[in-house]
Amino acid sequence: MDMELIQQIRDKARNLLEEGTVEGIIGYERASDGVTARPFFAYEPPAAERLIFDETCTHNLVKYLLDKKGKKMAVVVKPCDSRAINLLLNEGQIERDKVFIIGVGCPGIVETSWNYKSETLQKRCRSCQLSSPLVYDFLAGGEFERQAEEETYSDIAEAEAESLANRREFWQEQFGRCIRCYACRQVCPGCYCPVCFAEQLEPLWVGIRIAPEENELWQTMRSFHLAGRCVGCNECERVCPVDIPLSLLNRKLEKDVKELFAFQAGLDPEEPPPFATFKKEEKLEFGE
Amino acid sequence: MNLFFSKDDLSRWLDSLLLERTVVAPVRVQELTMFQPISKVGEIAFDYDYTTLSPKGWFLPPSETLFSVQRDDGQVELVPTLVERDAILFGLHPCDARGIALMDKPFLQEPGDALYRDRRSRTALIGLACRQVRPECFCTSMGSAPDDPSDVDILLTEVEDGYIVQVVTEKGKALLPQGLVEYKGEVPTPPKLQVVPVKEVISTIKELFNDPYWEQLADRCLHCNICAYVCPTCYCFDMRDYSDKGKVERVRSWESCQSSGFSLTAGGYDPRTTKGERLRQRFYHKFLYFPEQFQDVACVGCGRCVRDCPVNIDIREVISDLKQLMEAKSGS
Amino acid sequence: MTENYKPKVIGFLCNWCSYAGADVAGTSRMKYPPNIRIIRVPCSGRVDPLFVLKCFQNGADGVLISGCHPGDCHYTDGNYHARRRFALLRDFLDYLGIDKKRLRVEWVSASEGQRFAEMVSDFTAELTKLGPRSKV
Amino acid sequence: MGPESPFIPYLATLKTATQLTPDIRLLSVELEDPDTKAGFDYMPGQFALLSAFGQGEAPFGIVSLPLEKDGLEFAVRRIGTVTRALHELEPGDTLGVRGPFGNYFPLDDYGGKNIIIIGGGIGMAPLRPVINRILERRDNYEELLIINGARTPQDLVFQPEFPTWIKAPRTRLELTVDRGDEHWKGRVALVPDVMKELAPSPNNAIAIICGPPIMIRFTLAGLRDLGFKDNQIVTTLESKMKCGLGKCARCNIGEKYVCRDGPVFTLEQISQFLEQP
Repeated sequence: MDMELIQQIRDKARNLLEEGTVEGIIGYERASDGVTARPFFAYEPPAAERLIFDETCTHNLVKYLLDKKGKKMAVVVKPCDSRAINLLLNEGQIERDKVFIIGVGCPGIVETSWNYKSETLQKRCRSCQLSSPLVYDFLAGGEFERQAEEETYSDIAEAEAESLANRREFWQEQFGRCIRCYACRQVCPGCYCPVCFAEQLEPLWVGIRIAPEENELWQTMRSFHLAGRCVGCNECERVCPVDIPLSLLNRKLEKDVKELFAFQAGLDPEEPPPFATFKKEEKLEFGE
Repeated sequence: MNLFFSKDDLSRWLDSLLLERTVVAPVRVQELTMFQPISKVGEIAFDYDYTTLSPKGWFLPPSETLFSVQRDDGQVELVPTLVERDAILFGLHPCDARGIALMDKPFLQEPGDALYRDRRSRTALIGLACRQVRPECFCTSMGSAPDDPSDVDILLTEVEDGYIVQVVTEKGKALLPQGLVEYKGEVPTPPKLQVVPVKEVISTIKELFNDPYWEQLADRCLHCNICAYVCPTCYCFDMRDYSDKGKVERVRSWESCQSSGFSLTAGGYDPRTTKGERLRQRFYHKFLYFPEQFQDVACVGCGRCVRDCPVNIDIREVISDLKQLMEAKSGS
Repeated sequence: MTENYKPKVIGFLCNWCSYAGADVAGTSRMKYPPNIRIIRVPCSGRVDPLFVLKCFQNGADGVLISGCHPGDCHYTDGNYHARRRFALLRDFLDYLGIDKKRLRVEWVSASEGQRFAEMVSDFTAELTKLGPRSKV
Repeated sequence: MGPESPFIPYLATLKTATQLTPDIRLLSVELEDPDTKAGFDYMPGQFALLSAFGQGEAPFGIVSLPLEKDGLEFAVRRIGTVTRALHELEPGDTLGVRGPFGNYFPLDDYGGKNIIIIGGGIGMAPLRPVINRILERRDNYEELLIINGARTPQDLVFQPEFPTWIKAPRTRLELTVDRGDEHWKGRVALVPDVMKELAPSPNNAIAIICGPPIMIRFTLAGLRDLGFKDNQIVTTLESKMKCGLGKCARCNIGEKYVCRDGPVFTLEQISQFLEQP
């Protein structure tokens, strides 16, 4: 626990609240297991003392801004989370002047679960190239030199190398376990449709039946809706109670979008995402 | 009077039961343990400490067809789903057995749910006492215990080279083979657990309905359905018809008070729109509405929601928060 | 392969070019297998990936999306968007175990009735070789 | 699940379907099984769950009176997937009925009182059997005032029965619309304002109201201003209902299950609800 970094966050949060610059701070506090962290909302200056930041602060807090539209809020943002800020700015979901971004030079987040903190960095952190958030109003802890390994998508390549039948069987088994708790959607900064296609009754795309076929339609379409929009925070995989390897879906699309359209989500709030634009001369795989 | 099964006796007995019954037991699935029908005794994870989902899914499956609609030459016939086979639910811990007993109250209350009732009567519950507990367990505060036999037909307790067999009901007795040797050894004392002050909260929670606590607590809630779906005593469901694949059937599926369409009426009116109201409904159903309707608390202290909530909304912490709020309110 | 297996094919044809092309094929008696059920859409850009997935979920063995040649789109860029969308979806479905050959994207203009008929015959033959989807 | 499962609907045939307003249809339904039909007894205010097989089920107030010759009647407003399917049914088609569920208007307790009935739009539906039961036993009750409002003149519900209501003894029917049209000669005003203008006296009176939440809120305020106490005001709550059996916990408002403890409540009861509907 880097107390110096934490103190910077607490001091900044307290005076933001004292000055009335923001109505609330969205940050992290120690969870009830005493080991990991959990999101925390501070509205009064004294509450700022509960704010912490360490290697268990895995949540992407940016999604909470969507619940506080119209209110000026401060939010603690890691480099990967800052891509979600750019995504929501690009898609007009948040206004830049309504958000005070407390950036954090992130040392990397470890694998956590309830009452458990491992020593190994999460997959997204091992290949994280960002030394500080892409956008911030205040940077706590300064930049963090990264010796990150290159993102080679080796696990995706491995999956692609499998036979069609093996891939089919693998995903049928994974989707078979889905209980449609929709935690992957509820945690995702890119998922904010007022009525999700999975809840539409007219037409009944998915419906309420929790069964392999409906689960497959749900998972396939959910990840495809994030193609070129997923910022790789990997919270969907973390929250899945039945351990479906959702990053194998998101990062497959992330890899293909990079290859086909040379685009990565959340790096630049002005650049239009892949499906919002096109290049006349690009060939892709359908000839002409 | 306690009987005794060696490990081999137990396997042979389960093998014999497998011949003409469906046996549902905890099975390792990647890093998880899930209750699933087994084909061989070897698949059972005898030493599991918890399952991600509770065994309620055997009696109230995530999705099931209540009846299908057959139309031949204009004449409509409703064909109900029937229970085909007897079953054994093996290896459930006492807290999960209590969860099923609590779920019996709404489903068997007149007019009872016939499908649920048939499954219940044709399934024998063989419990497995807990030898070790996890930090998030608090079953003793909820009227259960690591060795509580009250809601199973047979309770097994693992000892040195086998299992103590505690016969609880006639249904359990009828399943057992003859000539089981009596167990004279010493019954292991169950592990101690933390105490959660739920009794005081039940009587006072009514006053805190409009307390801002709920909106603050709900700030971090994602309103996913994990807590309701993993919970042994959450039984809310939704029903809709399906007419794809050439059949018309009425499907019943799990539903959770946290999902957006839970209390939304067709006309667009929804009595619960804010995050706080929705999250409050979860705790008030468990600690006020269910007790008022069925004189029991709808929580068994299994700790699943504590473990799987992505943002750590810890029901034990909520209970102690409510207690403090009441103490502050009444100035004591 | 069961002899009497006839692949079920769903074709999303853009109203301005491919649907007209199919019409030409029909009116000039060009033969092509009857397995295809044609759904007319204003533009290939109108086809939502959800439609494709729903087709496969409901038992289709193959899905065809046919629009105007890039540059000829009645709405100027509908097919450009469709091209990107289904280039990505095709690989993704393959990754999930639905053979990419089962999703076909073609550009057929209003006059290319012959080409439309040949394309549908070729697609149906390929799907027959691939066998029913659920068997995979 | 034997036939006695409460989740399996009784089969019924649609006998007639008359269009009451552009989006409301009066379905007259006959239970196929004679014994079930004979045994299906209900009171004004109770509801049933209608099944449009292939779409699903939804709760509707039973708007006919028991022992009426032409079976069960429901007024269905086309507003969702199930109601759309119910609107597409042809006479002779089969549908499902589950019920009767819920409590009912305690009309016997209102003997000798003035009754004020205020309905808005489809809210008029559950009030129709109350009116017709009062007219059936007209002498048991004092003055009957009916205020029936709707958005436009053709949205007024149960128009074919207005003449009988108007002609009934000591009965007064006041119609009002939010927006008139060229040949509407009646009132153009909101229901709460009409109620204030008519200012019915609260002594020895019971007010029964049903309609959209906004109309109820202002009408309640008006009634209270006139001196009506909360136990003199009765309404029927519309909430999300799925099973009708007190099991699926979808319809609970506070500790009350609308499908079993309601849907009919006095305002006094509702004000004691923990959660306001």
